[in-house]
Amino acid sequence: MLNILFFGQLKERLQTHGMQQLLQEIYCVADLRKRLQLKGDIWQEQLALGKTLVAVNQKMASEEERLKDGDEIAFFPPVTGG
Amino acid sequence: MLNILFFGQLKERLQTHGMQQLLQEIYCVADLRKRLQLKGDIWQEQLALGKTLVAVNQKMASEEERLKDGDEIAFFPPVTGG
Amino acid sequence: MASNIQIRVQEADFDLGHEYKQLRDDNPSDGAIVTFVGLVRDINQQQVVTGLFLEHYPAMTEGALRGIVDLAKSKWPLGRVTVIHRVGQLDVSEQIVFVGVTSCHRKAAFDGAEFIMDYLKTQAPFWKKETTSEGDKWIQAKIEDQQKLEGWQ
Amino acid sequence: MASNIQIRVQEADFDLGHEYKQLRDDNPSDGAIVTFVGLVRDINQQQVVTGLFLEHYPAMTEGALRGIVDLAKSKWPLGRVTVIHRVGQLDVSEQIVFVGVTSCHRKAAFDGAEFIMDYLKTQAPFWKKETTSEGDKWIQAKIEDQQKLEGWQ
Repeated sequence: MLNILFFGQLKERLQTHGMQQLLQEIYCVADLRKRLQLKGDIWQEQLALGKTLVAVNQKMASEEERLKDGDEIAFFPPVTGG
Repeated sequence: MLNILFFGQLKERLQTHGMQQLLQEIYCVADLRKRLQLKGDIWQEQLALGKTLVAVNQKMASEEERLKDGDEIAFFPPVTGG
Repeated sequence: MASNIQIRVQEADFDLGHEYKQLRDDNPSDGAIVTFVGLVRDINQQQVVTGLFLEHYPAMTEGALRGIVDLAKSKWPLGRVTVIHRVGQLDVSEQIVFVGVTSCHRKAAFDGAEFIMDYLKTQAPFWKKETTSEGDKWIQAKIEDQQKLEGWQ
Repeated sequence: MASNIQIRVQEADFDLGHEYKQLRDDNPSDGAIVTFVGLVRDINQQQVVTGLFLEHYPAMTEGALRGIVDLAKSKWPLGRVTVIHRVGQLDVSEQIVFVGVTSCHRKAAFDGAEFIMDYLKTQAPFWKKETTSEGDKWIQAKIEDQQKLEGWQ
């Protein structure tokens, strides 16, 4: 199982803080992103590559980062702190 | 008459805070510097060009700056504040 | 030198004088201290701002800030470093972020503090939502911030 | 905007928290405040330092500092600027100089403060004499400071 989190504007647009997802046929971040984008038009648009950053287990990650059972994957817009 | 001041290490080496000097045949900073350097070996050495900065009427000045009666001319080593 | 690094993510305000004292006391070998404070401005992109909400990713935030400070310490001879970032609801003119850096050298202190702010702006998981005269809106990341980051590389 | 510039040359110590408050209060349009403090180090060029005497050229000093601040304000959108420089006898760890700058932009605040310090180091009429384990000696100007200045041009 993967634990998925959303933050900032993305969380509001998707109307959810996060969810769980089975690893089935998901090997890396790119696979997970594509799977989530199948959930509907708003998901397709909001999770577009380049529009959201991703962290795996609280570290910034690339699309190629491999995923394993129990990982925490967070999607969020470019950050705006400071 | 010119009012001449010395600061920092230069003041200690020359053993004086300053002096007055007649304008006679002194037209610019370079003339004054050369005149003062005639006062002895230590003056020759300490007032060498490149070793001391000069300010005329409290503003950094070049060797070519023209002098007039009543000007205040300060010679000092490169500054070390901050 | 982990004890020389202080990182805090908090709702509460901070006091610059107090943080400065922590950086300075019993630290006679560092001759330079640079501090940066970021505040909520009353106007942003031509709109009147009346407040700011700061969201973050709690499990990640402190680790991300620590990574940025470690990177800065690997580049410059920094002594003590403090980073404080507030979260939650803030009013106009309130303090948002503090970065304080000590060093034996002036340039290292300036560079270290600016580097930490530049990385924080583009790498630490915070998101700002402004309350403006035209309603709430999420602040969009600025391309200049990303470009400024590349200047350090 | 002359009232936004504070310049002081004094024997007395200063309080960072107080100076920061002066820069921040009733200033909601500036979102960035950078401060720099220079302190007397206990070691300089491998020698133990026990104190510092700061001489200056009283008739020129404030004017020179004002000229430096005016130049910085002509280059960046700075809001308020405070420069304090102490003179006379100082002990190890005492504060020597304060520069505080506010701006609407982070980069302008950092650049403005660093520029003022770089110019102050090479253009303002102060001279330091150190009390060291091997006697009193005048500090010599550093070529790096002159070179750093040229980086702004």
